[in-house]
Order: sequence, then structure tokens, then C-alpha cells
Amino acid sequence: MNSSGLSLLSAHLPVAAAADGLLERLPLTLRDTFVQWFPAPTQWLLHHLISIVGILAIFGLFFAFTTVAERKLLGRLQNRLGPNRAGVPKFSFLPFHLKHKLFGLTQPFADAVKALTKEDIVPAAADKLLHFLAPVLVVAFSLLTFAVLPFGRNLIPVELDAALLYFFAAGSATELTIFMAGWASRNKYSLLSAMRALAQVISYELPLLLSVIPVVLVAGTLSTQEIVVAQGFWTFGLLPHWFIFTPWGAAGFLLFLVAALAESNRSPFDLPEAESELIAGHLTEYSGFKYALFFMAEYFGLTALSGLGVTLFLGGWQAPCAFLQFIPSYLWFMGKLVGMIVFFIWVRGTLLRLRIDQLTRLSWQFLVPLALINLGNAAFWALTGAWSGPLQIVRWAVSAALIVVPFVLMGRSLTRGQAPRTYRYAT
Amino acid sequence: MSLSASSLWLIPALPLLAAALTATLPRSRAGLAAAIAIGALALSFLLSCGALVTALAAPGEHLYSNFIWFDLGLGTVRLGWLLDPLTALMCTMVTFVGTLIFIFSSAYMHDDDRAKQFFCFLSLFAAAMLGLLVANSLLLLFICWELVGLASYLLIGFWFHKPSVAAAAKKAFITTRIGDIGFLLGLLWLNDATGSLLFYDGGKGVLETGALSALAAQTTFGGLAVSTAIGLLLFCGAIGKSGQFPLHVWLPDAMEGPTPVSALIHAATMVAAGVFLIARIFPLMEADKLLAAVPVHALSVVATIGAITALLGAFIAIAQNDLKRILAFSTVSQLGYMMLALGVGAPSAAIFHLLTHAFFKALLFLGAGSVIHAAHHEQDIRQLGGLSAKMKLTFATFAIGTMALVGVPLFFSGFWSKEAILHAAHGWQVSHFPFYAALLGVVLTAFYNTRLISEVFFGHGRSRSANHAHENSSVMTTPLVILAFFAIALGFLGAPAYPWIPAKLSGEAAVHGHSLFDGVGLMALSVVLVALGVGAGFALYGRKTRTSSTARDPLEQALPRVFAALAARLGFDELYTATVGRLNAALATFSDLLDRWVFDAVIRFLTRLGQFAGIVNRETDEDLLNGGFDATSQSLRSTGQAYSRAQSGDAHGYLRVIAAGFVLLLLAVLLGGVR
Amino acid sequence: MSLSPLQLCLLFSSALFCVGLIGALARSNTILVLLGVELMLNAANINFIAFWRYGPAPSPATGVLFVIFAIAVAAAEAAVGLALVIAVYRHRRSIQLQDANSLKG
Amino acid sequence: MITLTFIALVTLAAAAVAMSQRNLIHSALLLVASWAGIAGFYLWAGAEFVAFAQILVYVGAVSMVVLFAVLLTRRSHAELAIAPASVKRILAAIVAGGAVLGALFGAVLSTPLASAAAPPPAISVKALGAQLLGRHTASVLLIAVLLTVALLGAVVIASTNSKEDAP
Amino acid sequence: MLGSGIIKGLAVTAKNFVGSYHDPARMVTEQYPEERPKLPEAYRNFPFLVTENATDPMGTLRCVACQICEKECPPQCIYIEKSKDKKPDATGKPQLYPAVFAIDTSVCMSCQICVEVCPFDAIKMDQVFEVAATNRFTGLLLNREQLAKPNSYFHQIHPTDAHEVDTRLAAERKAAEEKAKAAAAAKAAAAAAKPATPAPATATPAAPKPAAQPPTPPTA
Repeated sequence: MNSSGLSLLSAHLPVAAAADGLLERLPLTLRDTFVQWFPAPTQWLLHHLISIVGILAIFGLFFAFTTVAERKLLGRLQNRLGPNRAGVPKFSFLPFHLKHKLFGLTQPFADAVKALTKEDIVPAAADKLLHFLAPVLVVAFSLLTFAVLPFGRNLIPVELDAALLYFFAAGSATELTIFMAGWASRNKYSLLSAMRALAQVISYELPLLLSVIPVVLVAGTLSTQEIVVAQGFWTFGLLPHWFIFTPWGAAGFLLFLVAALAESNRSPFDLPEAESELIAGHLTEYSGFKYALFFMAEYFGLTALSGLGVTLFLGGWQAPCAFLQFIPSYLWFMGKLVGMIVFFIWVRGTLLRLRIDQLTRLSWQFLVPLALINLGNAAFWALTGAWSGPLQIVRWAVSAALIVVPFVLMGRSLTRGQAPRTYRYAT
Repeated sequence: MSLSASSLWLIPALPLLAAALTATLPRSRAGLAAAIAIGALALSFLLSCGALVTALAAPGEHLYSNFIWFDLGLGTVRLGWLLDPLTALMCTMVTFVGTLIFIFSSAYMHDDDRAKQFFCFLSLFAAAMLGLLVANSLLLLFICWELVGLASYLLIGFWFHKPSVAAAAKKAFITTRIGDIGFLLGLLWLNDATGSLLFYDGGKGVLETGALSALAAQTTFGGLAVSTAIGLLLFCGAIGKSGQFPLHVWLPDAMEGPTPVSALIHAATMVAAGVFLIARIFPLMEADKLLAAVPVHALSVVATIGAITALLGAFIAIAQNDLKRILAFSTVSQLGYMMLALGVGAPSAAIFHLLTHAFFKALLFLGAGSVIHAAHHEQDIRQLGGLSAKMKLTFATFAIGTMALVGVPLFFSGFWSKEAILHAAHGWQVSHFPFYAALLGVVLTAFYNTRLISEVFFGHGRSRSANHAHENSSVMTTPLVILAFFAIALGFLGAPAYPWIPAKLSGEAAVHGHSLFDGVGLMALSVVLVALGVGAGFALYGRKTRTSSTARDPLEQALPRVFAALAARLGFDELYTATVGRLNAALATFSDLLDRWVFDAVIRFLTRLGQFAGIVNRETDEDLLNGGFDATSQSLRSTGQAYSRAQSGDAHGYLRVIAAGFVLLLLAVLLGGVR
Repeated sequence: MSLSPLQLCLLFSSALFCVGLIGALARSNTILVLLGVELMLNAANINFIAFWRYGPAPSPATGVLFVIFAIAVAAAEAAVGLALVIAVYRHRRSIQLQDANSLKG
Repeated sequence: MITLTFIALVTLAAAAVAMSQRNLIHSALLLVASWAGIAGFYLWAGAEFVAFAQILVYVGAVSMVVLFAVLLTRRSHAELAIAPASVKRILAAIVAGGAVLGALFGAVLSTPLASAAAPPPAISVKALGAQLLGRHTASVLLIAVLLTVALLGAVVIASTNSKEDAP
Repeated sequence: MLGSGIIKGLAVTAKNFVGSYHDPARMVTEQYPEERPKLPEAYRNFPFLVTENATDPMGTLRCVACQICEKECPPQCIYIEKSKDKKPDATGKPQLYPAVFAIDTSVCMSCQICVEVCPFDAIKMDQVFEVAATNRFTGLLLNREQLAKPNSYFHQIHPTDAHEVDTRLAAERKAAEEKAKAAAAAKAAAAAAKPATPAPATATPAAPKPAAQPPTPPTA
């Protein structure tokens, strides 16, 4: 079995960092301790299994709590309470009953039970096999993308040379499942919605990739771990050298955010499955646990894209200040991930859904040209890496101008002829 | 600041660029067009000042820069730029007056929706005029001369939707063309005789001694020296352009154009082109000076024509009622003075008068424009009146212009320039006719100008428009003030006390000519004459101003028949219609008949012949050639059909054949052991 | 008889090539014919990789580069081919390959 | 070897079934599986960049184009199940394909291939990029032009701007 | 500039988020089972039968089983059976009473016609809204006992209405008592005058004839 490029959970990273503390190595230590109990020939398998199970468990739970956090946050953003009822059920075998409702945090488990126990309705004319395969594959593909995210200094499931390419390859496979879902339903509206969803996802893949390429250009590698390492410097030990704190990086991050929103069908780009208009689009014919799987895959996709954004622009698992490195790197990663997701939820609670023409116009007339300009900007940045002293100021100014001026001009052309909307009956 | 001759082309190039730019602007950007035109000309003015500095540093010298325009195989056509005080002074004057007039126009044409084109034409005109001034080649001068004519045609006919305007533009163009035929003939003759058209070319130019003496030495028909003949032919062009008798008829009609055009073209610059031309080729004109055996000297003709024109214009001006026509005839008259001065051999006096005249006549025209603009395009002096109170600034400047024109002594430029001419005429030995004509002209000028002032500014308004007139904006009055200043100040440049112009122009020492007291008697005489004219005018018009617009003119009451004849401009137009016009019509009829009956018949015969040949050709072709080709094509087609069966249109079939071929090839390789 | 890995790869690629060939020959649907051709192209790519992996490589990247270029060309071919299919379908209302025969002799 | 055999069998099976399916969509999806299998082969052979490129291009892009083309060239659901080709053509195809297969197998098995048990050539993505933009810049540019032209051509061919083309 | 609107919108929602934790005025949600909605007095839903006394509901029903409501009910969801005997009402007068009084609330449409036609103010609108049952056929068929609610409850839910009804009933009773007293006095006088002759009309004024009078609308 040849696995030259696949080194698993490598603890031998070229990271010239502070000596890993106990906490930093805790996950590895735990795993190694566990694996020691088993006979040697099975240890490699356990290595893999533990990684897989760990991702499944952590991100499964993460998904569960993301849903409840999303609902609670959306409620708060709209002056509502959000779910706060689901507490602990009364178990007869326990001598006591915890009456606290735990702020509704057990809601996802209730939802899971509900989804699992719901009737699984398959349309009579549906392509049964594909109808079944679609939700399974979508979860599988979206989980695959987690394999190359560096969760911590020593925590990366698979360290690949072409990790970013892998990420997008695995991500592009999910498009197929959208089509499968729409087609297998034997419902012309599902099919049409699937095509719409595909059109959106495919057309936003371009700005997404183009927003990522500057990072590859400057970091000079496709490996996610190395990209993170490339951001692990600080000025005066306080100002992190994350890519978001450069002009091209800030622009790339913004583009990445918008494209990621569209790519993961999140509001305000959630028109493929706009519940209020399309009754969930290509998922119309899905119910029960299959629907929950799609739901899950969507959140996995969102989490993965957020993780990628954190990795590429927000310094990955790097601490924001040098002296804060005593906190384990995976905690930093998770913190940033949570921040990204909260931001996505915040956006969802704020912005209105776009029309399809606005969506495509935004992509082709704004994001793609801006991303191309930003690519040139990053090239400038990479070429002027040797500039120092006062030239450094020039470098920053030119780079900032290179992105701000096109942004303002193209923004103006994009919104030309559009007055702020006025409402008759609202203020 | 100075400018060399080789970069002199910048002066005309800037307005040309402005013309090109404004031509491409959209019609709505009139303001921008005006700004471009004004800016370009102002820049030209600055360059001209530089050129002036250069030229004044070397008085009497002719700096030039020649270049090859194109190669003709046998010889080259060369053009060039010439920088001497004459050019520099004229350029400075044209650009300065032009800039002021452009500024004036931007207000005057503000409401016209074709104002952008107007500025395009104006810039074109300025470019052509400046090109004419800086030319060191008669050919280049002629090209610019014709361009000036074109621009003038476009500008006169700017409001072409009015039939009278279109007719006036046509008249101006055709009349000047008549003179230009002479110019062209003279030019060709000159080229034939000397082999060059460059003015100065290091001894080989036509205005240099070698060529001149050669020209003067030859004689042609009637015993005329060649130089005389060529000079007179070239003078024809000047007659047409400068509105000299007998081709003066177009100039008054050209007043149909917008007033700034009248000011720029028909007072200050274009009409002066004729004078400039004669001044430029003055060496050629006076080449026959020393020949005694010739029937006529070129300059004598010039002087006579000038004198006649001066008198004629002044006379006709007396009886005109249109404000601008009066000024136009006054221009004709003054141009006559300049020609007279040239004729009597005083080019410096002529140029001095040209300069002062440019300023005060531009001032008068712009003043007239101001009046007309204020009075809602009322030009009839009988309808105006009483404007002195309403338009104080315009009146003041107009009065300064008038006094300069009349030659009110001492303080006005016109006095000094006219005095120079009178002095020169007095000193001319050939004939005293020009001198007396000039003296009479002085009286007449004073008279009709007094009439003009009285009718327009004194008394009370005789129409609604005159009563409602009010002072114009500062954009229009500021040029007036500036011009008025120069109308006074310029006098001191050439005043006898400081004979600056002649000195600089000819390069001779300042001791030459008369001093202040040299011609004091003549001066006194002219003062008396001016007083006489003004007094007569005041007696007739000033004492008792006109009461109504329909009242008969006092002069008309006194001398009705003379007045009527003068008012009809002595019948020149009618005369030309009756003679030239009829001849032209007869010739046209003859040409028509010739074309219709002779040429047409020949052409028809040729057509028939061609048709017949075609028919013969076709018959041969179809029967003989096509048969053979058809047979060949048929056989080719059947071969192709046979081959095309293989093209079954079945892609699978092709693929199968490929697969079979592949297998065969592979088998051949494997079994045949080919490595 | 034992096969070397290289031979196995080559057999794999030849089999895939023939599957594509049979598909292209047997099916009348133009899209499927195109897909068969794609399979044949992929089979060729497999050979490149196989020889890159086991063959005497003059340059360590040649096979990989070949495949990368071949994939790009194949993508272009697929796009144009399918666009052609759609255009033909618009004219003839059919995607049967044998119906697109108006150029036959 | 086992892995390779497994990958080859899966890929071949997917391709063969795809080619014999009556349902076009199933054919296309099975082909996607086959392409994924080929990507697996590349991964097995150690060419991970190519493997991911294969997935990105074939599974992500070409499959989409194929599916869109399938859906755009049908009038009803029933038409997806295309009529079986004539038996004659199938036979001819199998004969031709079999002949080619036989010839190829024969060629492969009869050739003494020097299968060196050399270590797998390692090539990093960075080295690959350097090669692509170093020695092979011209090829990359050509491919870029080709892709652009193909994209534009595909758009032009497939667009319905002229009235004549409209169904 | 592009994006300023988005930032403004994000600021608005962020303010909402922060405000929702310390500004109770923003939160309009009621935690329902724990926090009961405060119903407006005019809220009416489903009829109930008024009893005078909470301790003996069946004994003090105002209803006299006149069956007007049953006849008037548009969806015909009221079912009444008259009693065979009579019981004294609040004024002590013997009256019929409903032996069966049932309303099918799954049919009732809360139109309030029964209330309006009742001459005895015996049926009034309730404010219940949590009506749910596990039995589709009988769960919502309310019988006499379930329908009966004391007058004090009526006061509690519709105070204005109840007060008006009570005042009117008290006035009517007072009038009736006074009339009875006057009649008794007259009778006594008459008896004093002609003790031997019993007046045939004495019974009539003592008992007011409700049917003869136009019924007063309870809310008038």
C-alpha cells in the first residue's frame, strides 16, 4: 500500500514554534495512549479510525449546537427569544429529575429524535437508488473536506501537498449530489430548483477560487498547514501577520466571505432552497432523516468553508499575540471558527434574500473582476516583498489603492441607477 | 522670452488644434468650445509676443526657416516660416485683437445653439490668418489666403438660413475669387520666372535682390516690366481680399454675418491681408521704381486704386443707414488709405495705419455689436438713438474709437497713422491726386462719423428696442475697454516724436522721416479739415437730432439725388449684375448647349459601340467556351459523387473503420516484428 | 504467469479504452458516444501515469504534465462537444448520431 | 497490486455498466464513478495533484456539462430511456472492440516491459508548478488559449440568439 | 460606497442582539404556559351557564330551560331537555330547570346569538381558548356540569357586563318585590275591606310575565 502523500496526523511538522505544552499535545497523547492498548498490527487502523471518529464526533456535535446557536442568535437578532424549552427528559430510572431547561441547549437532540422517527416518504415515481444515495453522498463529500483542515499545530487529519486542490475537488463533488437529489425526486420543480442551485454553486465557485489563489500566490504553497505556518509571525509580538491584515488579504477575505455564503447556500444567497418561495427547492421531496442529512451536510459545508477561511486568512490556529501562545492552538482555531459561524449567522439575521439576476450580476460583474484585480494586487505584494523602510509604506499604499479604487468604482457601477429603497408603510 | 523662426509654426498650429478639437465636441458643449478657442488663441498671443521679442531684437532682418514640403521628382516644393518685425507685429495684433473678439463672442453668441461651430470656424480662421502671416512662401501664403477665404465664407454665412446671409456669403466668396484668379496667375508666373516661391532663401528668394533685378530687367507685353506685371496680378488678389475698388462690393454685404465676425474678419484681420500681402511683397512692387521706360509703375496703380477706394468708401458711408454698413464702408475707405500709403512708397505708414485701424475698427465693430446686442439686433441707425445715457461704457469706448478713426489730434492713434499717410502722399512726386483724395477723405470721414455718433447715441430712442437697451455684461465690455485703451495708446508707438514703427519695420535708424515739427503745417491742415468735417456733421445732425425713425435725412433734404445715388452705393452692384452677371449667364447657356448637343452625342455613340461589343462577346462566350467547361465540370462532379459514397454520414462507421485500421496496424507491427 | 504492476496498469487502460470504444460504437446517443470518447482519453491518461510511475522517466514530471494538459484539453473537448450536441439537437430535434448526417455524400 | 486490481475492476465495471445503461442519467452518474475510480488510480500511483485535478475537472465540471446537456436535449422524462441500438450495430461494436482489446492485450503481454522496482518518483506541487510555468510556459499559455476559445465557442454554439435556431 | 448599507444593517441587528439582553421592552415574546396572556375584556369565546352560587352550581342555574337559545343557535350545537319538576329559582319562585344542557364546542362558532336571545341572562360568553381533547366525538361535547360557572367568575372575566346584568336583575327583583308587596298590601286592604271575597287577579301581579315583556339585551 503506497501512501507517499498521505502522512497521517503527523506530529513531525516543520513548525519552529514554542515547545509544545502538555495541553497542546493533549489530543495526541490521548490517542497514543489509547492506541498503545491494542496489538501493533491494528494500530495504524486505529490511528485512522480515531481521527475519523474524532472529526465525526466533534463536528457532529458542533453541527448540532450550531443549529441551536443559529436559532437562538437569530431570535436575539430579531428581538425574540429563540428555542429555550428543551431541557432534560424525565428518566424513570433516575432518582431525580433535572428540571432546569438548560437554555434549550438539548434542542438538537430533540430535533434529531424527531427527524429519525419521522416517516421517510419516497415518491412513487422516484429513482429510488439515487433518492437514497443523494443525502448519503452529500454528507460523505462534505465531511471529506475536513480532512485537510489544520485544526491545531499538530492536528491535521491528512497532510497533503495539494491540500487546497483536494478541498475544492471534494467540495465540487457535492454539486453532483444536488443534481442527484433534484433528479431522483421525479418532480419537475425539484429538478428546476436543482438546476438553479447548481447554476449558483458553479458560478460562485469561480470567485471563491479566485479569492483563494492570492493566498496561494503569496504563501507559495497549496498546503494548508504551511499556509498557516506562513502567517505565524508577529510585529512587536502583538500584531499578527495574518493575511487578512494586508490589503489584498482583506479584500480576498471579503470576497471569500461573499462567495462562501453563496457556495453554502446561506442567506442572503439562499435562493436555491428558499423555504418561503420554493418549499426548499430540490429538497422538496425529502423528509425525515434524509432531509436532516442534507441539513447536516449544509452545515458541514459551512463549517468547512469557515475553517478554510480561518486557515487562509485568519491565521488558522495561530494565536493573535505571541504571548497568548500558551493557549492550545486548537482552541484558537475553534474560537475563530465559532466567530466565523457567528458572523455568518449574524449576516443571515440581517440581510434579505437576493433575486437570481442580482445574484449572477454580483458574481460576474463585481466579484470576479475584483478577484482578478486582487490577484494582480497579490502579485504586486509578492514581488515587492523585499521592500522595506519607507518603501514599505509605499507598498501598503499602492496595494490598498489597487483594491479600494476598483472596489469603489465597480461598486458605483454596480449600484448605478439604484436609489435607496423607500417603504410606504414602514420607516 | 523669445521664439525662433523654426518654431513659428506653433502660432497657427494652436488655433488649428483648437478648431479640430472643437469640431469633435458635441454641440451642447459650446462653453467648452469657447474656452478651448480662447485658450488656444491666448497661447498663440503669448507665442507671438515671444516672436515679437525675437524680431525686434533684429530689426530689418528676415529670419526664416524653410523645409521641404514634398518631392516632385524634378524639383522639390519648399515651404517655410518667416519671422521679421512685420510678421511679428501682425501676429501680435491678430492674436491680441482676436483673443478679445473671441472673448466678446463667447458672450455675444451665448444664446446661439450653433455657438460651438462658430468657435470652430473662428479658430479655423485664426489659424489660417496666422499661417498667412508666418508664411515664407507665396504658395503657403496662397493656401492660407484661400483658407481664410473659406473661413470667412463659413462665418459670413453662419446664419445661412436667412437668404440674404447666404447670398452675402456667396457674394463675398465669389468676388474675392475673382481677385484670387489674378493672384494665382501672378503666383504661377512668378514661379515660372524665378523657379521659386520662397520669399527669402539665402539669396535665392523672390524678394531678394537677385530675383528682383532679374524680374525688373525683363519686359513683357505692352512694355511692362515682368515684375510690374506680376505685382499687378498679385495686387488683384489684394484688391479682392481688401475690398478695393472695383471689387469692394462684397465687404458691406458681408456685414450680414455675426458682429464679432465683422469685427474680426472684416475690420481687423482678413481685409488687412491684402495690405499685408502688398507690404510683404513690397520689394517686388517697387522693383520697377527706377525704370523710366515703362508705361506704368505698379505702385502708381496701387496708389490710384487706394485713393479711389478711400474716397468712394467715404462717400458711400455718408448715405448709409445700417450701423454696420457704415462701419463697413468706413473700412473700405480706410483700406484705401492703406493701399494709398503703400502706393506712395510708405509701407511703414500703411502697416502703422493697419495696426491702429485694426484696434479702433475692431473696437467700433465690437461697440456696434454691443449696441446691436443690447438693442435686440436692431441695426438701423434711424431706429436707434439716445443710447449714450443707457450704455455709458459702450458709448465712451465707441466715442474713443470714432475719434481715433476720424483722427482727432494728438491723443488718438488714428490721428498719427493718418498723418503719416498724408505726409507720405504729400511727399510723393508722381502725382498729387492721392494726396488731395486723402485730404477730402479726412473731411468725409469726420462728417459721416459725426453723423453716426449723433444718430446712434444722441437724441432719444426712436424704437422700442432702443428704449429698452441696457449695458451689456462685463464679458462684452471688457474687450471694449481694452481695445479703447490701445486705440489711444498705440498712437504713441508711431508718433513722429518717436518713430518707432518705421524704425523697427525697415531696420533703418530712427533719424529717418519727419520729426514732430517737420510736417506741422500738414498737421494743422488736417486738424482744420477734421474740424470742418465734424462741424458740418454736427451742424446737420448734432444740433438738432432726429426726431422719428421715418424722418428724412437732412442731407437728403438738401441734395436728394446725390444722396439717393450714394445710398444705392453708386450702383456698383447693379452695374455688375448688368454686365458681369449677364455675360456669365450667356456663357453658362452656351456651355449647357455645348454639353447637351455635342458632348452628349459623342458619349452616346461610344455607349452604343460598347454595348455592341458586349453582345458579340457574350455570344462567343456561351457557345464556345462554356460548352467545354460544362463538360469538364460534369465529369468532375461524377467523380466526386463516386468518392463521396464513402462519406456515409455515419460516425459509427468511421469509428469502426478507424478501429479496424488500428487493429490491422497493430497486428502488422506485432506479427511482422517491426520494431 | 505473473504480471508486473506496469502490465496490470496497461491491461487496465486497454480494457478501459475498449469499453469506451465499444460504447462509442454501439450507442446511438451522441452524448454517450462523446462519453465513450472521454473514457478512451482517460485510458490514455492512465498509460501516461503508469509509465511515469514505472517507466524509465527522463524527467520526473513529464507524465504528470502530459496528463494535466490532456485533462485540460479533454475538458475543452467536452464543453465544445456537448455544445455541438445541443446545437444539433435544436436543429434536428434528435440526439441520435446517425441522424446528424446531412454532410453525407 | 490488490488495490490496483480492485480499483481497475471497480472502474471498468462502472464504465461498462454506464455504457450499457438505458437511462442516460444513470449512465452519466456511473461514468462519474468511473472517473472517480481513475482518480483513485492516480492517487494509488502517487500522482495526487493529477488525481485531484481529475476529480475537480471530471467530477466537478465535465459531469455537470454532461448532465446539463442530457437535460437540455430531451423533451420528456420518457425520452431519457433511449431506444436500444440495433443488434447488428452492437455486434459490430463488440467485434471491433474485442479485436482492439485482443490486439492491445496481445501487445501488452507480449512486450517484455522492463518493470523496474524503482521508488516512486516524488514530485511536489511546487516543483510541478515550477515546471509548468518554467519549461512548459508555452504549453500552459496554449492550453489557456484553447480553453478560452473552447469556452467562447461552446457558448456561441449553444446559444439561441438567432431566430432560426430557436426551437 | 457599496457595502455601507450592509454595515448599517449589521449594526441594527447587533443593537437588537445586545438590547435583547438588557432591554425588556424589546422582547415581545410571552413565555406562554408560565406567562398567561392578559385577555382584553371584550374577548369572548364559547358560552357558559351562569349559576348564582358557586357552592351549589346545579341548584342555582339561572337557566329555566326555555329552549330559545337551542332554537336560535345557527349551527345547532345546543341540546336542552327540560326537567320534569320545578325548583325554586333565586327569587324563590319555582321554575323549570335544564335536566340536560349540552353544547358541542367543536361545532359552536361563538356567534353569541344564544346570549343575546336569553331572557334570563342565564347564558354568557366565556374567555376560554385552550380547548383541546383527546376524544374527537365526546371530548368537546360539554355537559351541564362542565358549562356551569358561578356569577363571580362572570364578574371576573367581564366585570362591566356582569355589573350591568346584576344591577338590572336586582332592580327587576326589587320592582317585583315591591309590586308583590303592594299587591300584598292591597290584598290585605281588600281583605280588610272584604275579607270574604278572594280576588281572582291577585296571583297575576305577583308573578311578572317575562314572556310578555320584550327581552332586554344583556349589554344594553
